[in-house]
Amino acid sequence: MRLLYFAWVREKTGISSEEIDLPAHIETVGDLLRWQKTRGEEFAAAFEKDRVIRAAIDQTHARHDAAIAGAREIAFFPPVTGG
Amino acid sequence: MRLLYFAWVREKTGISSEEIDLPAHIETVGDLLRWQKTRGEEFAAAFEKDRVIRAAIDQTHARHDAAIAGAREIAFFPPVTGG
Amino acid sequence: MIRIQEGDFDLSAEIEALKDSRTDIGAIVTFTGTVRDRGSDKVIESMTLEHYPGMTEKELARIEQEAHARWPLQASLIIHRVGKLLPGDNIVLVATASAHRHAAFEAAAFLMDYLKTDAPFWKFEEGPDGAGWVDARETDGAAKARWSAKSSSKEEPAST
Amino acid sequence: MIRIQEGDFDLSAEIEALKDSRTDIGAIVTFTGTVRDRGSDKVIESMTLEHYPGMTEKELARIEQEAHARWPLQASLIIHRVGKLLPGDNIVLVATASAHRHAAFEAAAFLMDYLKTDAPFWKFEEGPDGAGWVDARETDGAAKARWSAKSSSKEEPAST
Repeated sequence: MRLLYFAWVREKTGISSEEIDLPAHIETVGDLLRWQKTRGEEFAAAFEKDRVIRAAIDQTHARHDAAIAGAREIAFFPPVTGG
Repeated sequence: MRLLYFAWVREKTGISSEEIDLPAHIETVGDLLRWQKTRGEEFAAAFEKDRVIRAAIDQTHARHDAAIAGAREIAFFPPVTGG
Repeated sequence: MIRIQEGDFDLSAEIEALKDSRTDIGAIVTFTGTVRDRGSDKVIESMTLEHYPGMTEKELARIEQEAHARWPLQASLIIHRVGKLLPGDNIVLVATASAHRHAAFEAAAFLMDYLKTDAPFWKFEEGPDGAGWVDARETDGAAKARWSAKSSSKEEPAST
Repeated sequence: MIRIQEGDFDLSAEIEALKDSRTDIGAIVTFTGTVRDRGSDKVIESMTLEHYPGMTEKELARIEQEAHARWPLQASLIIHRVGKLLPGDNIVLVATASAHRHAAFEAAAFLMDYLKTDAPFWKFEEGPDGAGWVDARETDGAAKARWSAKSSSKEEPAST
């Protein structure tokens, strides 16, 4: 699966994207957010405020309780500030 | 006093402006509208639908019950349609 | 700023002049009204705009002042053309600049609603089915009236 | 129509292209968002716009489609710049064309409100007091929410 990071989530993780095989127990966006915190210092810092972090599954906004089964691309980012 | 006419009021009266001394009994815009109807065929036609005709005293919108004392310029026109 | 003119206007040039190199503006809204090739039931070949010189400027200035009193605007512009126009031609430009987008949007809509009911312009249309003065629409009166009932966005939280 | 680009845009040229020589348009509303030289409490020297390529286009297309479903629009345009911008620079252009002015006004405001909450753009500001990512505003969520409570102008009587 492809994971993407934007804005301060990207800055804190130190990477903008990665290809990764997720542990089988991860079923929802929320599970994935919690798992991210366990991936070392940078990821712990990036996902500390996991409540404010938004996610998109295959380029569509997804809630934290959304199932990730079948997803090819999941992105994490702060609330948007364009316009 | 100067009287001005615009749009179809102008077309029907056949004049765009005139300098005129009003009879002393004319005190309001409404009085003036009623008097206009007595000024021959063209004016009778122009002011037939006097309810829809709008007036301005010295370039400010005025109601039919507005007093005309002291006015230098009174204009008559249909509801506006700009923009 | 107010202008009555026969000639056309250029949107980019007008907005550049409105901004005047300022860097504290966050939002610019423009409304451009154009001549449509048909009215409610007939084809329109040309439209002629008549106005009341003197009163027009006075009314537009009053309306613009009222908008500035209601919303925190940094600049505004009203240009209205007069004379003979063809379908597709520009008739009117209203532009508002503010730090915040809702103020700019509301003020521009307000200016148009008031202009439509208060500014002394009259449209004469010509087409294959004849010619005549455009009737005023009751909906324009209703559009203006909504600004009396509704409060301005001045009290709302700031948002660009 | 949707465009994401680094370069600037020209308002007149974009609106001419949007009109595409049509003569059935009566009202064109544009919103231009520009970089302000200060945030709530600090001076801004530059702003860098990051976005999510692919999702951005998808979200903007969805928002535009929603606007066309709600209002009788003849054309619409969203241009959003990315990369490094300076105070006074254009950030975003939203334009709507309709036969009627209220549809054009409401649709443009709707597009901006949805863009502000749904389109994946992020602003990074730099200035003498430091640099940082711009925080999202709660008021933007409220601005979007008003379109759920409010009915569109589609049912209102026609008015140019």
